[in-house]
Amino acid sequence: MQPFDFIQPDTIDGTITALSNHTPNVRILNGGTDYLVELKHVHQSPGVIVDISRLTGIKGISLIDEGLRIGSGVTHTEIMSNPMVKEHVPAMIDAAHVVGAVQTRNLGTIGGNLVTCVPSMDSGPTLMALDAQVTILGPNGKRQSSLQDFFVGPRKTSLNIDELLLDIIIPKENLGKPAKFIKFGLRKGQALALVNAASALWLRDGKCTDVRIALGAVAPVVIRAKKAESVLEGNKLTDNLIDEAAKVAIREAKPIDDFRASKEYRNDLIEIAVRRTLKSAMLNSK
Amino acid sequence: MVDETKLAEKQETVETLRKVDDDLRLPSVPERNFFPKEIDIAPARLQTPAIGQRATRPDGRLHGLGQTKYIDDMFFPGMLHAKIKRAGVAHAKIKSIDVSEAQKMPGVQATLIGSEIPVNSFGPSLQDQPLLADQVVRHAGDGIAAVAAVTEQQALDALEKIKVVYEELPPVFDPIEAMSEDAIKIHNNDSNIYASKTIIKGDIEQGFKDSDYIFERRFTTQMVEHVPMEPHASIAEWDANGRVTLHSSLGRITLGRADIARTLEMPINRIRIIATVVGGNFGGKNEITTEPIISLLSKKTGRPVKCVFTREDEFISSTTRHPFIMDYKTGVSKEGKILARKVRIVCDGGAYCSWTETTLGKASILSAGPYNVENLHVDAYAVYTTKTVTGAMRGFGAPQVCFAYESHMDDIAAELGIEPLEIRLMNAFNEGSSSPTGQVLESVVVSDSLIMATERFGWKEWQK
Amino acid sequence: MIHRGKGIGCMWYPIGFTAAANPSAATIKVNEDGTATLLTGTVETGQGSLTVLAQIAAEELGVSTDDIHVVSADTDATPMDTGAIASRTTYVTGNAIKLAAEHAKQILFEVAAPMLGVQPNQLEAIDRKIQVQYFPQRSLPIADVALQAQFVMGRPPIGSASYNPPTVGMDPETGQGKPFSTYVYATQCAEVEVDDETGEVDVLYMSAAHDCGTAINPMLVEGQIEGGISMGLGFALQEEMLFNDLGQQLNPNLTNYIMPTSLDMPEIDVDIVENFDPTGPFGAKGVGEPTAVPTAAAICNAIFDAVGVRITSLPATAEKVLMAIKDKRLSNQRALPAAE
Amino acid sequence: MTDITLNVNGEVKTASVPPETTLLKMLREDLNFTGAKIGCDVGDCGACTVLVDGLAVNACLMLAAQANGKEVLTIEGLSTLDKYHPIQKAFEDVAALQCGFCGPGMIMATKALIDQEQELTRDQIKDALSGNLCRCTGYTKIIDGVIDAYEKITGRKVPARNPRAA
Repeated sequence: MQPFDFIQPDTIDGTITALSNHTPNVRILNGGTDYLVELKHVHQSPGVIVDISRLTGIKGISLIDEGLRIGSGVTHTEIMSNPMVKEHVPAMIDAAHVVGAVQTRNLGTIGGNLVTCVPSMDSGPTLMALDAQVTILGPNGKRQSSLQDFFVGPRKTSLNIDELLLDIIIPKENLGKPAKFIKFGLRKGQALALVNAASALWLRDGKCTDVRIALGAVAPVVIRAKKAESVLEGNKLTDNLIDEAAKVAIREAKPIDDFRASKEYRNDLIEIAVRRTLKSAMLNSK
Repeated sequence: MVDETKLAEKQETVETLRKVDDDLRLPSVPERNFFPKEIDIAPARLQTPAIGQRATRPDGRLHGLGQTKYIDDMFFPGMLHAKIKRAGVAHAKIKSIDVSEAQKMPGVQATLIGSEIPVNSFGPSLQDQPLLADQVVRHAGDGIAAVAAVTEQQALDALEKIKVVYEELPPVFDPIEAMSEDAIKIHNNDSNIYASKTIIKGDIEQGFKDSDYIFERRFTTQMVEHVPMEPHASIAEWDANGRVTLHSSLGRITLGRADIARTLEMPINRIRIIATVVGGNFGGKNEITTEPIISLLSKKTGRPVKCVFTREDEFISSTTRHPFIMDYKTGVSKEGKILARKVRIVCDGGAYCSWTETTLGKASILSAGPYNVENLHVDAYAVYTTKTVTGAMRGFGAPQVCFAYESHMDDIAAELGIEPLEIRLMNAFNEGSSSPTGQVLESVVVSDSLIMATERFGWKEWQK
Repeated sequence: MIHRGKGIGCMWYPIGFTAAANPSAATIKVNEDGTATLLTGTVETGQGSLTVLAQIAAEELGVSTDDIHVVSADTDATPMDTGAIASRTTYVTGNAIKLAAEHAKQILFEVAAPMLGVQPNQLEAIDRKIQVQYFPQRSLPIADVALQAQFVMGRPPIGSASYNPPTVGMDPETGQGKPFSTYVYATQCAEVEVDDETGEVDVLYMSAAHDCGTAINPMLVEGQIEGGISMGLGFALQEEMLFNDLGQQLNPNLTNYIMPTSLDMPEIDVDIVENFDPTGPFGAKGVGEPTAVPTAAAICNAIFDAVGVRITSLPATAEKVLMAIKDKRLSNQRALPAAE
Repeated sequence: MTDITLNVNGEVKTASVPPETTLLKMLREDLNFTGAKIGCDVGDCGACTVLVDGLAVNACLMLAAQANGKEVLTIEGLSTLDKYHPIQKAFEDVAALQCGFCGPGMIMATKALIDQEQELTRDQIKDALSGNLCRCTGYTKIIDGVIDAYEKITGRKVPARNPRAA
C-alpha cells in the first residue's frame, strides 16, 4: 500500500471537520474489506484516510419514530444476529448472510457496502425493496435521500467527499412487509452476485399492493423493476401474473456480458430471481 | 573551509541509509510462543507393526500450533525482497528493457534482466523457457525483469518504473489454429507441434468393421490452476565461497538443483536447496521459477533475497493444467463390448514445454480407460500457444481423458440400454489384462473398486 | 424443478515416470538406542509422505513409527530423490527406504546372531526386538543389539539403498512397451441435484473406492482421496482460467477463480480397495494424483442421469448446463412430428 | 508512523508502524507472530484469520491502526504452556491438515465458531469455514476435526449428517 496519513476521529463532528479540512484528498475507511483491497492495487497515495470504525454515533440498530434505524457502521454480522431485524425485516438477514464469508461480515458494514456502490452489492436490493432512506451528514447539516437517488453509478454515490453516511432507515410502514432476497453466484461460499434480487409486497384482500422489485448486478447500479411492479400492483397474485412480471423485469435490466456469465444467462437468472422472490414473499404474507 | 554542498549531500546519504535501515525493521527478539510443554504421542505412532496404522503426523502438530516455518515465515538479517515485472502482452519481440529509473527508486538495491543470466533457459524435457524473457515474450505472464529492494512495496513501486519497448507479434490462442502450417511459429520451429505420441494396438480398421455400433464425440477441457494455498516462495543467500543456499518451496530438489546449476553455470555442489514443508504442490512446484534470479540478485547485493509470488504471479506465471481437445470414436458390439477405439488428442501446451511431454504420454496411454480394448489407435499432439505455461498437475492428463472416456462410456450405455455399472464391469481390465502398450497388468482391481464404490453409494437401490 | 442423478467415474493411473528413470535413494542410521534416523531427498508437500515413509522404515526395522526421525529435503544432507511428483513417493522412495532398512537390519542380525546362538537368516525384527523366527522366547531388545553393533563390534548399523522402477521403453511407432512398473485403479460415484431453471449443479454425495495397494496409513489415504475429490469437483464445475483478447488472464485472483469452498463440497464416503502389489513396499502403490481423476467424469455422468444432457466441455458451469438443457428442449420440440 | 498498542495473546505489545501497515504485516514482521499466513493478501483465502475482540477477521484487511487497543488472538496464543488446545488436538488426531498453510486460519475460524455457537450443525460449520480456502483436504477431515473439538469442549453433539437415502 502507498503511504497515507491516518486520522481516527472520536466524534461525528470531528469526522466532518477532518473531511472538510482535507478535501479533496481524503477518503473514509470503515470495515475496509473492500477499500483496503482497492488501496493495495493503486499506485498513488489516497492522501488522508479517516477511519470511522470507532464512531459510536454510526453504530446500533433501533426503532425510532420514522422506522427501523440501522447505523451505517453496523456490520453484517450484527445485522444477522439482531432481534429487531429478525422481527421486522428478516429478508435483510438473508442478504447480510451472503456478503462474503464470516471474516468479511465481521468487519464489513452495511454503510460500507452501500457507499462502495458496486452493482453486485448484496445489501442494496432488499433495502431498495423496502424503500429505505439514507441519512447523510455534511458540513451543511443533514439530508435524507432515497437509495435510488443515492446510487449514481458503478462505485459512485451522491455522497460528497466531505459527507458521511450516518444511517439507513427502513420506513415504519414497511416493517413486517413480506419480502424475500435471493442471490445467484458462481459457487455457494463467498460468491459475487451474478444476479441478486429482492421483492416486497403487501397482500390485502387477495390483491397485492406496494409491490417493490429490486435487482442487483444487472445494471450499473441496483435498480427497481418498476414496470414489473406495475404488472402486479393492485392485482390478484397468480402464477401466471408472476411469470409475466418476471419476464417484464428482464426488459428493465441491462446486464453485462462478461467472463463470469453471459448477458443471456443473467437475463434467465433475473426472471427466475423475480419469480422466486415474489412467490416466496407471497407465501410469507400468508 | 567546509564545503556546504558536500556536507549536505553527505547528510542526505546518511539520512537515506538511516531510512533504509529503518525500513528494514527486522524483528529482533523472538516473541515467546505459547506451546505446551509436553504433548502425548498418539497411540498409533507407538504401535508395531507400523503398517496400516492411522498414525498422526508430527508435522501436522506443528501446522496446528502455527509453528511450521514456510519460506515466507523466514527472515534473515539484511534480507531484501524481490519482485518480478510481468510482460502483460501475449506475444512480442523485446526491443529494449530500461531499468535505470527503477534502480534510482528508494530502497532498490539491484535489478536483473534475462541477458544477465548465464544460461537463460530451463525446462524438464525441452529447455525452451527463459527465466526472464530477453528476446521474445510468449505469454502475458512472462517475467521481464526483477527488482530487489529493502521492502516489498519498494520493489513493487520500482517495477512500475521499468520501461520495456515491445514490437508486438500476432498471438495464437487456439491450439487447432496453432497447428496449421501457416500459423505464426511461437518458437521459430517449423511447426508449433512440439511433441506427439502414438499408440497402436491390434487392427483398428478390423475392429470398427466388427462393431455393431460406432460412437463419436468431441470432448474439451479447460485450463486450471493448482492454487496451492502457499504461493511459490524462495530465499537465496550467496556466500563468500561462491556457494548459494536456497530455501525454496520446490517439490523436487535434486533435479531442481541440477536445473539451477545449469542456468547459473555453476558446479552442482555449490548449490544447496533446503525445501521446508511445502504449502501445497499438486505438481505446480515441480519447476524452478525464481531461484536462479534471486541467486543472482543475492550475488549482486551480498544480501539474502526473498521472492514470494503474489497470488496474481501464481496464476499468470506458474504452470497450469493443459486444456485438451479430444476426439473419441468407439466401436462396440451390441452386447456393449468395446471392440475398437480411436482417440485423437490435441493438447494446448501454452507458451513453453515444461512437463507437457510427460502429460501427453500419460494421457495417450490412459486414454482408452481401464478397459480391455484390443484394437486401439491413439494420436496425441502438443501445441504451443501464446498462453500461460502448462505443466505438471495432479493427474498429468488423466483427469482430461477420464472425463472423455467415462462420459463416452455412459453415452454408449444409454444408447444400448445397458446399466452404466454393467457395461463397465463387462469391459474392465482383469488380472493379466494387456494394457494399451501391451503390458501385462498385475494387482488389477477395477471391478472390485466398481463394486465397492457402487455398493457404498447404494447404486442399485438408488432412486430419483 | 430439481432433478436428481447418479453417475460413475472409473479410472486407472500409473505410478512413477513414463518409461524414464526416476530413482530414489535413502539412508537409514540406526542409533545406539534402537531408534533410527531416516535421510530422504523427497519433499513433504502436505500429503503426509514423511509419516508414511517413517512407517515403512519402522515396519522393516521392527520398531514403532515414533522411533523413526525423518530428515528430508536438503540437497547437502539427504540422498537424491526424483521428488514429490507422479504419485511416486510411497512406491519408489518407499521401496528405497525399505531396502535401506533391510541393509541396516542385516547388520543388526549379523551382530545379534552370535548373541542369540543362531544364524542371521533365522532372525526377525519385531516389537523393538530381534528374535529367533518361530521361537520368540529367544530375543534381544533392538537397543542392546544396536549398542553392541556400534560400540563393541564397531559396525554402525547404517543402510543405504536406491530404487528405480523397472520399465521397458516404448516403441516410438506403436507406443508398445512397459512404461510403468505398476498402476492403481479407482471408482467414484456422484449424486447430484440439477436445477433445470438455473442450471445449477449441487453435488450432494460422493462415494470413492480407491486402490493404493496396501494402505500404509489409511487416515492419510482418506485425506488424499477427499482432497482429490475437491480438486476434481472444481475441475468439473467451477474452475477455469479465462483470458481476454490480449492473452491476459481475466481472473488471476481467488475472487473470480472459483475454487470450491467448504460449502461447495459434498458429503464423502471413502473406501480403500484391499490389494497387495508384490513390487511395492509392503504391497503399497500410491494414491496422490488418481484421487482427482475420476471426479469430473462421475459428476458429469450424474448430470446426464439427472437431466439427460451430455456436457462435453468442462467446466460444467450452471450457464453451460442450462444451455444444454435448453438445446435439448428445443431439439425435442423439433423431433415432434409436424401437426397436420 | 503510528504508535500501536495491542493485546496479543494476553500480552501487551507496542510498535510504531507506518499507517498503511496491516494488522497482518504488523503481527508477522514487527511482532514475529508468523502463524497467520499470507495466502492472497486481499481477503479471499482466510489464511490470515485471527480473532480481534473475539471475532474472526482477515488480518490482511484490517489496518494495524484500526486494531489499536484491541485484543488480538493468534494461533500462537491458542494453546498455553500447560494445555494443548482441544481444537489443535482434534485437528492433529484426525489429520485435518495436510500442507497446513490454511491451518492456523482454519483453527482460528473454528475457535470463533465454537465460542459463539450454542448448538452446532454440519451446515453451520461449513458456513463458518467458507471464508477459509483449503486445497488439500476437501475440507472433509477439517469438518471432522471441528466436530471432534466442539463435542469435547462443549459436551454437546453435532447431529450426524443425513443418512443416505439408500
